[in-house]
Amino acid sequence: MITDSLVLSALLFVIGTLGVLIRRNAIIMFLCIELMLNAVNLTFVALSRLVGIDGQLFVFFVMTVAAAEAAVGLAIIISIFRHYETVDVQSFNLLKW
Amino acid sequence: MSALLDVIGYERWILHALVWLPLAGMGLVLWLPRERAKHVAFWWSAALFALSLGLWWAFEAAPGFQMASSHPWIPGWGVAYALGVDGISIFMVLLTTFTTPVAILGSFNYIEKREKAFYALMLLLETGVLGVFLSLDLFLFYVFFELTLVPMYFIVGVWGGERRIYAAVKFFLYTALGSLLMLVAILYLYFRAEEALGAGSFHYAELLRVPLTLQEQLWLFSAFALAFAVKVPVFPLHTWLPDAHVEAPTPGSVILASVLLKMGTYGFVRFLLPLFPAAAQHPPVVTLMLALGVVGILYAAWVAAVQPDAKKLVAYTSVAHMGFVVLGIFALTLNGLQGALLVMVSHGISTGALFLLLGMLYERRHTRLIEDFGGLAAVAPWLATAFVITALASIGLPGTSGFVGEFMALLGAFETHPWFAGVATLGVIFAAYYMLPMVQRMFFNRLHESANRGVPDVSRREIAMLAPMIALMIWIGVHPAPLMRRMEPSVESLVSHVERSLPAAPSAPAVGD
Amino acid sequence: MSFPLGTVVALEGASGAAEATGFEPFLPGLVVLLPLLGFLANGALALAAGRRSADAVRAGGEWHLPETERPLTHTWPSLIGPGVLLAAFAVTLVNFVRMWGAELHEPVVIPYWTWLVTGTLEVAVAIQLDQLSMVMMLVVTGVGSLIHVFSVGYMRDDPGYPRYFTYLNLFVFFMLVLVMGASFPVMFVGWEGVGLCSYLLIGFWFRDREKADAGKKAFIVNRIGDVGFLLAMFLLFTTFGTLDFVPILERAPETLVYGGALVSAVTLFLLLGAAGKSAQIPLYVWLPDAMAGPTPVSALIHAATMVTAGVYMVARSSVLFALAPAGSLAVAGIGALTALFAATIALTQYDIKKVLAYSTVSQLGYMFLGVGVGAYTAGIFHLMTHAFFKALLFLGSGAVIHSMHHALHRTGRHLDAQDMRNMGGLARRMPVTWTTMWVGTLAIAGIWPLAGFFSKDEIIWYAGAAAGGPHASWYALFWMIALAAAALTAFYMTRMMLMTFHGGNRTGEEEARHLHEAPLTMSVPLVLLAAFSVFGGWINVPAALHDGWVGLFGALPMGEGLHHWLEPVVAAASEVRAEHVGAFHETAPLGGGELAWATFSTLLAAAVVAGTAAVASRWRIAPAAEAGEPTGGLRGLLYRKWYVDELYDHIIVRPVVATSRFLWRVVDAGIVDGIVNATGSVSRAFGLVGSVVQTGVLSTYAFVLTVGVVVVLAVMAL
Amino acid sequence: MSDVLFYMFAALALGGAMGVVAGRNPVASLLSMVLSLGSTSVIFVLLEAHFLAAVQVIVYAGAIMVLFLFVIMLLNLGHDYRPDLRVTLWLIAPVAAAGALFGILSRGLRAAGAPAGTDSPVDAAVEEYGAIGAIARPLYTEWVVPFEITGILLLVAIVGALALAKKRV
Repeated sequence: MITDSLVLSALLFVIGTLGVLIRRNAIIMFLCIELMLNAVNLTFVALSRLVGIDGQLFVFFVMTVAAAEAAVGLAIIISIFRHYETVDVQSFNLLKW
Repeated sequence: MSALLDVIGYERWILHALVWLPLAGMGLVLWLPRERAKHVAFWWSAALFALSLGLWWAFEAAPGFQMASSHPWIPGWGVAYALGVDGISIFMVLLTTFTTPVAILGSFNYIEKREKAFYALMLLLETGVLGVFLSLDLFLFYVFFELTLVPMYFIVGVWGGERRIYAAVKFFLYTALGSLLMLVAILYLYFRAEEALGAGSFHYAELLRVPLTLQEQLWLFSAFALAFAVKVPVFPLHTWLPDAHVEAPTPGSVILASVLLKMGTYGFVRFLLPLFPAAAQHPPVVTLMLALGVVGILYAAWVAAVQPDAKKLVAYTSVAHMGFVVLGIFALTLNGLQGALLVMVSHGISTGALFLLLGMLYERRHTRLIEDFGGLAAVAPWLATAFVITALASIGLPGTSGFVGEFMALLGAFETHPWFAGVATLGVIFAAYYMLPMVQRMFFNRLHESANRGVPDVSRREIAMLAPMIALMIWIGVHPAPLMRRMEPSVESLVSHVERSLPAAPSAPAVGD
Repeated sequence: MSFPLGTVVALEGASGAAEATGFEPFLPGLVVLLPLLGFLANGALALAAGRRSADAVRAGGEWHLPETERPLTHTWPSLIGPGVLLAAFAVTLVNFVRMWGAELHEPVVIPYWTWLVTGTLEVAVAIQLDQLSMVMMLVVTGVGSLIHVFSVGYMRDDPGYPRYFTYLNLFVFFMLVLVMGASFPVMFVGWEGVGLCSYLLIGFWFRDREKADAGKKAFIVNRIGDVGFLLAMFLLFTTFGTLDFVPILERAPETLVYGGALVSAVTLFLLLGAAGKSAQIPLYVWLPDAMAGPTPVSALIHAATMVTAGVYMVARSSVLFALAPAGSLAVAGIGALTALFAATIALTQYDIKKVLAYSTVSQLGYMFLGVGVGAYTAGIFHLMTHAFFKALLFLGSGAVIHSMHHALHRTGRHLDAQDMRNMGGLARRMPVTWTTMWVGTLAIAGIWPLAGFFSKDEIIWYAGAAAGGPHASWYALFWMIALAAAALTAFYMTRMMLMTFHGGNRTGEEEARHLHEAPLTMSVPLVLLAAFSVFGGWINVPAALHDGWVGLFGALPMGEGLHHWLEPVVAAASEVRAEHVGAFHETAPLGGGELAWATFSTLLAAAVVAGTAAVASRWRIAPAAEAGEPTGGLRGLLYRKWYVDELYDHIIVRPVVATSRFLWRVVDAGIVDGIVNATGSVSRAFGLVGSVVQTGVLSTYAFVLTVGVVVVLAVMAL
Repeated sequence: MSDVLFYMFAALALGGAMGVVAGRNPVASLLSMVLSLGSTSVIFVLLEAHFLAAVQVIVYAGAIMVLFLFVIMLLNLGHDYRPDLRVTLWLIAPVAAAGALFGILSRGLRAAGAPAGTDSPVDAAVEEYGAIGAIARPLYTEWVVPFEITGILLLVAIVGALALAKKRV
């Protein structure tokens, strides 16, 4: 059960990474990142079965961080949208030398 | 005279005064309003020169360091603020204190913009250079060695000619890169000292006692040698010098030629020979250095002959002169070393004067190209006379300072390496080969350009600069004995130290075979 | 101050080892100091005059010497210049008389202050007085003063008058330092000093490009010779540990191996130095060009004094040359070869000064031949007599050129005042110059009673006599060459006289009226020199000839005078020679005694002179304008100086300049600087590679990040 | 019995995840994300982490996803949305990287896993303090400092979000 869920979380994590790499829409990329975070939570919970309660506790913190990050991330996306009129990641190439 | 000096306890504070007074001068110059800067700078450095003249009497001809003092600076690392002067460094100090006021006087109507900064940097440079020549602690030496880079970089970079940025950056990187290796070597020495002598120390005297195997010495020798070879400059590492000289303002060139180049050769004599005697006598090393010296003499002379730009020509002649110094040093004989020191002093004066003269010509015609001039002797006879005398001193005419140094260096080199000295003597011909055509194209021949017709002769200020230098050139040429007597004991102890520490290994030839 | 000003002022100096023999030098330092003071005084005047003429030039015009009242700067030098020389000559005479009285066996060395001092080397600024240096001092100051007096007239209306005397005095100072120096380095100071002064004086009219080039050429060629001198000094130092004459020449016989490699090397290097200074075969090219300088300069420097420095040096270190047969053979060989070679070139020259220049090179060849075969006194004797008649000839030609200038200047025609083809028929107009120059010509040709006969004949005789010793065949060859050159000398000198003074005048009717005799200041020295040329030879009539018709059956006063005088100086060398080579032979290679050959040579010379005179009168000589340069055949070759200058230009000058340009462009700017700049551009290139990854697109960054994570995990997992 | 449930919900979670990545428009992706979160919370329950399952549903699915939905609506990306997912050859590189990542992770995680059914220390704590007490007790004793810091973190996030998204005046 634990190993299966660990494999599941690895799969979810990989799908999340794939989403970030493939999609060009900022929101979707952001969603995929949330998915990756969720996968990590799954591993924490699964392993807390072995390690003890601390694992679950840590998920608690991860969630709060995810929430904070989502809030700020979306705020950034909004301010970028206001400037670029699009959320397509390709157009944010201000850093290009 | 020396009695008077003892009364005022001259020996105790002079070295500290020499190192820190220019810094105080810098503060004063920065503090005062703009138009007063140059006068203050000049009188301050001139006063310092007068003060340093006391060294001539206070220093008596004896081996070992005099007026030495050592105060702990960073006890944790064993770094001491140690100063001292001996036969080898005394004339470098006097040369520095003599050249700085002359260079400042030379820049009166040459430097128009940012005067305060310029004169402050010149005084900072003087502090750095004096620190290099006087410090007995390798850490302190390294600090001053690096310190001199900064003002020179700005002097060339800000007040220079068209390609000044390129020249300044090239100068800085070249020297800095070299000195980094030296830092590594100094640290290695420190830790070896810690191992061998218990307490790690940077002090020159202790480091002399550190036993090093030949292999170690070779590595350390090459690290130090690279740093100083760039500064000297020795043949393959010399290309920064012509650029730096061409782009530097006249006073910058004067200081660069007469003083900064000597830090390299001084480093060879002060650190390389005594600290790594076995490596310094290792036959491949000696042959390499002598070869580089001789190549430097002939190569630089040949390249100098075809330079269209007068300042570049004189820059290459400096490489040739320094070739003689390297030859003198690595002959490892008493005459050779004394010859090398004399060439350093006389080159400082004659090339410094040459750059001053070229600066005057630049001020008059705003060009450095030789063919723009012609027939100036008809219009500016006194300038022409001064130029010819300085040029003759530079190519080593007997009776001038140039000859005494070169003769002794060649003589010394001949004692141990006749073939190298033989080839180097050809350098004397090529000296005339590059100098006389320049003198002729600039001062003799027909006065064709109208611009040349209007060239004014030397002003009183310029005479005040040139007269002492020409007098020195002739005095050292005619009566070098007092200089040589003061140098001799230190050089004698250096040579015997190098020979004595020779392991009985058959590989190194007994000197003088 | 440790500078012992005291000793210099006292000028007495320690009188050295002279007490024993009673020779007590009289203010010897003054002889050297006087020209120096003259130099300083004239120098100040020259600087003042220079400043004034510079202001004139800067104002756009040209400063002309005012005809009426000459400025101070142009009157004082005529007093200081010659005055200083005459005073020096007087002091020298006093010393000479004192030395004549005393039986001086070793030189008197008077040190003034220590010049170079290290643990192993000690060189003092010291004067050495002995018979040899006394002879040279007499020649230098004597002939020098006459030439100074002549210059007053010759250079009168030259704007650079004070500057001229400054350089001339400086020259005499350095020449005296060379001659009176007590050690090789002090001699070297004089050696290069005279090189400097000849550079300044040849390029005196520096505004003219060729003249400045000639000066530069002289200095550089001299420097090539000086390298030889330096190397010889180094060798001597490493062997003897000192560079002073007295110790070296004393210890030479026992320390140096006879004919050994070391002594041969030293002598060959010294020969290279002497060849540079005395214009011998490889390094003679600068002397003909040195004629660009004012004529009195050519007389003083390039005839009487400087060029003889090489001979003096060989005579001074005669012991070394005696110990090195190879070295002496080389000296003799170079001398004989130069004598013949230069004589051939002189045959076809049209410029009067060029003829005399090549004649000087040839006569120097004789002196080298003399000292080469070991007859040092003969060499010095010829040096002395040559100084007299060659200075006379040069000053005579100066007088001719001077009056030609005046004439051409008056009518404004631009003709080469020195070209003999524009002269002719000057005998009537310049009788004094004409007679004195004939005396000089007969003397140099070697006609009996005159000085040239005695000195040149003695050298030829010793060359022949030496044919008996080792390298016999070589010396026999040199003997024949010397005889041939003597004949040629007689020919070209007579040709010169005839073209200049005899036949029809070719300058042009109008100018001819203005050709007149030189002023007194110029003709008096000529007469005096003529007198010396006549009686100069009698001070050293060879013993074998003394009671024959040559020596007027014993009437001539001082038989072998110079031999006895130079005896102590040459003693060491003759001992070595006697020990290793044996005495000179009695008969010449083809048999016959000294008297026979002496008679033959003077008759030969007389015949050639007479013959040329007869033949030359029928020559049709066209003025320079119409007559083109002789191009074809032997005449062309000789006129073009065997194309030696072009040869040197091609095999030395051009390659050196080409290599310099190559070294600069390719090696310095290309390779060395290239590497330095390359390090700069390499680091920029790495920067560029790095920047390719920064595409600015978010997903690329994410992708690189993922790849990074994968790699790290993989490495950790391994 | 719990294995079947586990596999069912695991499949659902994976389907949801794939839906997020392949979603034609943001809202579809969002909804499939919610699906995935829900099924994950069920798996939490299966792993005896009841409190977390609840928190997951409330905080994650409830709050954060709603926030996303709100932003999507705000930027009205919903309707005329051109799908930005184009299947090109360039996709191979990311897919390969993801595959490699999966390979490594699964290998590592599998090594860490242990056979199910062993009694874990979590159950003892739950008996003693109850599901919520088991988490609350360590939260307020050992981990109280991180707890406070996350509080501050949230505050900072709020201020940041406000500052960034505020319309420039």
